[in-house]
Amino acid sequence: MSCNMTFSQAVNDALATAMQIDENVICYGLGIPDPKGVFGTSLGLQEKFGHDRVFDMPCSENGMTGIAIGASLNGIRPVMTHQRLDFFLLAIDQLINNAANWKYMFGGNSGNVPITIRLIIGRGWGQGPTHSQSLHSWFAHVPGLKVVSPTTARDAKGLLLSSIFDDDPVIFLEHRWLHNHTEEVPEGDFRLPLGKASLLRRGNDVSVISMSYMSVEAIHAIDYLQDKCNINCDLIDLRSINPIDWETIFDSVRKTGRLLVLDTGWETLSVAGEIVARCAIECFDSMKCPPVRMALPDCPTPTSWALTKNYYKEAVDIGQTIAKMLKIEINLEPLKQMRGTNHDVPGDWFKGPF
Amino acid sequence: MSCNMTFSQAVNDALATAMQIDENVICYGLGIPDPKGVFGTSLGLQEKFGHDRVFDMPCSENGMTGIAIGASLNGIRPVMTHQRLDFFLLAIDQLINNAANWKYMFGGNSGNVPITIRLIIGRGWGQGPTHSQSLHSWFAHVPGLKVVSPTTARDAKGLLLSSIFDDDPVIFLEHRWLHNHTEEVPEGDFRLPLGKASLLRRGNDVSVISMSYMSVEAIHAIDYLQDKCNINCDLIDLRSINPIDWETIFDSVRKTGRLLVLDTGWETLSVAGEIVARCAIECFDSMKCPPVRMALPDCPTPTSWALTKNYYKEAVDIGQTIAKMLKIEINLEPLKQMRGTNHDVPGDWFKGPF
Amino acid sequence: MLLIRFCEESIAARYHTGKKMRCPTHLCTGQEAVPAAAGQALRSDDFVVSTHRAHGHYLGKGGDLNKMIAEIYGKKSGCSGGWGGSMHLVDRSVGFIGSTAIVAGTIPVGVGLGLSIKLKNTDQISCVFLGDAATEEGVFYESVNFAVLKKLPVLFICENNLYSVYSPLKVRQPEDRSITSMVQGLGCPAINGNGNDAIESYEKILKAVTSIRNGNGPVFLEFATYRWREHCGPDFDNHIGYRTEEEFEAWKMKDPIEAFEQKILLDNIIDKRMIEELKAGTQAKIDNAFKLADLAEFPDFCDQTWFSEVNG
Amino acid sequence: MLLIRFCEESIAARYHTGKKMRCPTHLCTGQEAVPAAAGQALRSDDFVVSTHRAHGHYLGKGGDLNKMIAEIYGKKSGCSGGWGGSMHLVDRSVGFIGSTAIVAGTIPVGVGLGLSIKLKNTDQISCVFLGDAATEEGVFYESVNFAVLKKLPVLFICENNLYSVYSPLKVRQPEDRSITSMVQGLGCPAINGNGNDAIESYEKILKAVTSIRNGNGPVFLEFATYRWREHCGPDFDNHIGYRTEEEFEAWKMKDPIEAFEQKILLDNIIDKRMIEELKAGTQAKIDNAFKLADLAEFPDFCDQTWFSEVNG
Ligand SMILES: Cc1ncc(C[n+]2csc(CCOP(=O)(O)OP(=O)(O)O)c2C)c(N)n1
Ligand SMILES: Cc1ncc(C[n+]2csc(CCOP(=O)(O)OP(=O)(O)O)c2C)c(N)n1
Ligand SMILES: [Mg+2]
Ligand SMILES: [Mg+2]
Repeated sequence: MSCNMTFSQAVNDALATAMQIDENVICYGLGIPDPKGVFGTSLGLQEKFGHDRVFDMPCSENGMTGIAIGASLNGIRPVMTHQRLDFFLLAIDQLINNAANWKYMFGGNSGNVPITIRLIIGRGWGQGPTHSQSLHSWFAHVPGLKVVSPTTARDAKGLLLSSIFDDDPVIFLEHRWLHNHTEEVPEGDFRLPLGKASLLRRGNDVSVISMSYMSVEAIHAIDYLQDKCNINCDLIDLRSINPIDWETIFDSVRKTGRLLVLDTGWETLSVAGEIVARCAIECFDSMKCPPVRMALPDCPTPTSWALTKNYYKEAVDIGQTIAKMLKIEINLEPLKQMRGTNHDVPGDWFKGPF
Repeated sequence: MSCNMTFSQAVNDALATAMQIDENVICYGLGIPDPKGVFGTSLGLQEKFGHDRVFDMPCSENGMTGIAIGASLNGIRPVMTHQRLDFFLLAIDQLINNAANWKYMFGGNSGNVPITIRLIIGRGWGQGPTHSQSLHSWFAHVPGLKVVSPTTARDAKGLLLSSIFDDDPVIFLEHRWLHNHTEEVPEGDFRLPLGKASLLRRGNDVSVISMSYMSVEAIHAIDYLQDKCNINCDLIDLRSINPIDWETIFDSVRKTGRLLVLDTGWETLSVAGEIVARCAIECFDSMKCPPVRMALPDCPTPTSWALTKNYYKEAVDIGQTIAKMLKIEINLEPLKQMRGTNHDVPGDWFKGPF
Repeated sequence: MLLIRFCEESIAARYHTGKKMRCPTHLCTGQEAVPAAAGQALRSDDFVVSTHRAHGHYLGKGGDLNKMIAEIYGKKSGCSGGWGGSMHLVDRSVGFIGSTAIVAGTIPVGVGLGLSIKLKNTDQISCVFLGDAATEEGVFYESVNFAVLKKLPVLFICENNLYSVYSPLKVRQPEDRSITSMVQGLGCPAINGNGNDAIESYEKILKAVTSIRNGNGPVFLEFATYRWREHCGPDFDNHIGYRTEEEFEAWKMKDPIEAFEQKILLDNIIDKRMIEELKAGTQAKIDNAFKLADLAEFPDFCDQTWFSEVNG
Repeated sequence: MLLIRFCEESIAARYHTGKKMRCPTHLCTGQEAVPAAAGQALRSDDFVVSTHRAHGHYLGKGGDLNKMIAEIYGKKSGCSGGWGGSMHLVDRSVGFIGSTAIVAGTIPVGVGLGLSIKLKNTDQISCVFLGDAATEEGVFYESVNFAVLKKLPVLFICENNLYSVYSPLKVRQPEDRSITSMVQGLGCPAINGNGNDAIESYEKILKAVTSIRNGNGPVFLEFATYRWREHCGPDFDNHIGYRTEEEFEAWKMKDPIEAFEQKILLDNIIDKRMIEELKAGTQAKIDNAFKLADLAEFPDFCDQTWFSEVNG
């Protein structure tokens, strides 16, 4: 059985399913039980599972992260949610010094820390410098953390359930522009394995490795190139940013010899860079042209509608880059036209201001 | 005029010089005025410059970072010190959300944040998981921060003075194992430009890019290879991790065609990876063999003497890697013997426990 | 107060039309008394830092109206050149050092400004605006501790509007513990007051300012008040269920502006006609600010002098 | 107490010889009363978390002596398999959930354990040990707020030994504000006591434990005490100048063990011979632990099952 639902409904469904299956799953965060329910993702949970298991919290991100860690050491599986990743920067101490290190620093003798931390990455409508930081590369640098980043509704549900029941701390990233993505999602306890990428498109010309919302832009570009120019690309959606599914990536790069990596974060020290580096090391002999990465310029997110225009990359930029890698000329005007004038919203459903 | 001094004396000298030159320079941190003076680096400062400008602080890393930011907005140049980088993880909120973003988020209209944050990276004598984390790659990922990492006493002085008088927030990293490194250091207001690497050894066979304490291990390896096997390497000591002196690196790689990068941090998403990635992109046609990086395994630092043995990389490992890149056999036994049995101290001067 | 109220209401009226204010915007309608009073009690060279809900604090301190509206429009002529938006306001010419969007983020910054004042030995003071939820962040506690420890010239003004977004106080703080008494426990003199009474607010702030300027160290003021519109955005949101219509109506009855108007009319400080003129003049200034903002140029991402200085 | 004292002193005596304890080690000599009393007042299934100075808390709670010494030696048989060292102790079989090296780092962890107890509806309690400096961290404040808000079964025990490394209280906290009164301001019942008096400590802890177990929410206890040896390492350090010899001597006069010994001798609970036997027996156990640790195998970096699970 499956059901058509949005990404946020899928998250909601995963949370409800997890709480149903296991009474040790609890769910908290600023605004979790409020009428908006964190973009709909937590609606109805408190009514269903009670105030003990679903609750709001004080504005104390670091303390509440340590509290999740402590609870998890006694068998609870806390799911903590932050409306923006940026707010979670207050909790890096507990995340790194405790959660990431815990299993190792006691030689495995003090239990696991099965916490899941949902972080929403903002974009558009002037989110600006402190409501849109995409720091997945930080989290993926730290041993002991898993980092999950679904693109589709189905993946959101399957990966969130696996994250909750995984015994390591998991950072679960939701891009705000994906919340309205709609798809058939299996009902019930549907899980997808962590650490596996998904091949969204298949082709021999270029390996496009992507993540999160950038995979949506990539699909537009790749489908256009296939339809109009008979250019065929592999599109690998990472889904898991730590661990990364290296074999899938290497296989593709060895096949195409051309690597393009898309990232939702800043360029320098990006996950895209890590992928370029490992491919340069592992697939040295297969590379037909210099690898390319497309990420954000190394500069904080500006707020003005006019300033974000040149900050983010779109399908047409991806198309252009692929054309350049293949040393061919392509008319990308129609692809450019596909997007309306407001580059700072993903579609009409997104109305700001938050 | 110059004077023979240790790395920590050079830091102390830079602090005293800066405070002498500019009365807006202040200096604080846990233990700054105590009898040990943060490994000697702050000894005598409070006596010389008074309690208003040199002071201890509460155990409140995040608050005290925000306080530095605020003071700097009114023309003060705070130098804040942490005995371990790990303790500064409590202050990531103020560092990222405020210090790094400040200049940009007000469009340049709310002043600069000329703060300098000295972070000491621990190693050896069982420092373990939370007293040895080397997160320079995190800091270098974030636009708006400069990241400086000297290897020699002379560089420590010249770069610290430039950091203090730089108008951006600077993360100044001191590796604990360098504090006793001795060298001729110029007296007075001696500054070195930020953002410039230094070429420590010259050669055409391999480009070795290194940083901080790893440059010391690299020197041992490279000198040995030169003396015994006539293998000649460029050794580029980064000194600045953000910005990175790309031209110096690219020139070397274009010359040698072989890239080896050494890093004091974890491998995945390391600065070494970033250098491999950019070189793969920019020097694609010059590369004669797959680039190589040597960093820490992706796993928290263990404590036991026996466990750190295989965790850190030494000169002999570097020698081995270079030999492999050149596809030659080298007897490295003498290089291995150079180090005593205690791999967990840099020399007899380091007595632990901290 | 009038300027703040009319400005917020003009933003609300225009926010949906044309969709030109494309940034998260937190209005302070209903909370005008404290920002206005603080602006009066502080000197122009005193420092102020503020939060996501900063329009009132900015205007109260004398911040440039045209530059604020232009900033919300994302224009080059905005006080932050379009980089910041509604949540990142600055006007250093009147001591408004900055407002930011991370809860409690500017609290230590304000204390640091206080430290700089002490180091430079001037008689300025640094004023930190914060909401009730900001007192839950550890950095608030650390900042107060340091201000008390060093007797810094810092005035903390907490506008307690009962909510953090849609979350009432009782899910965040123990019900039988007031913020004021908690701060007293930290060793900081703390007083509370009616934040909808402009005169009371002014007097309490002035007294605190005087004490701080005399070198007696930090003071914390907690003012009870209420935000009329939704947490973020231009609309009303009583219907969504996190607060009751009755609560809202009761607070609306305590409109700080109407109360003040009645009072000064009664005291014959002003007459009806003067008030009407004042209102019309204020609204005209605001309308003009919107017109200017609308006409102004957008900034260009590529012409920033600082870009690529770092990570170059 | 004896076990703790002898153990610390044995570490101190052996630390330099052979250099086999290669990790930062924070001894609690002089501070034995509170850890011992807490261990007695708590049940074995109650949880404890602790700090960098954890030997006493671990042994007091009944943690395995042999495994602790082996851990300090970095051996495979150590309680953390050699991964943690002196600062990372664990013995879940007696409820000792973990000690870590970041100041205040385990405070929220202890509160989270309290939350889990409430969720699981058992009558355990969670005890958090902390130093005076830990109360300066924002996370302490956040943790206490939440414990009070949710009335969690958490006992905070603060051992105030006047110093953070070499920094006296007065450079970190306002002089006229006690930690106890500050915590009372946060809404948490708080009491202080003489941390060198084992019986008083025991009685106060027991009373708090009973109240918490009865569902009355968290309690905070502050005990005045003093560390004899250097902050980190085996030596004495009065000569370096951060504290006076007189202060040290005055506290040494208040030796908790000697006081307790006098008391129970006076009360005829025990006689001199029994004490001598007890001492000899305790020392023998400790000596044996060192012998075992010395003989034990080192762990091997490559045979860890979890390695390369993540970042694989
Ligand atoms: C660290 C952090 N956590 C959460 C948020 C989301 N957030 C924005 S405003 C706000 C409410 C703050 O409430 P309060 O301090 O009382 O100010 P008010 O909005 O009532 O004026 C929250 C939680 C944030 N911006 N920063
Ligand atoms: C966040 C953090 N800051 C600083 C340190 C360095 N440090 C280790 S122990 C210590 C002193 C702590 O003092 P207190 O809490 O009073 O405990 P005591 O050592 O007196 O038992 C400090 C500052 C640390 N480990 N963690
Ligand atoms: Mg509020
Ligand atoms: Mg202490």
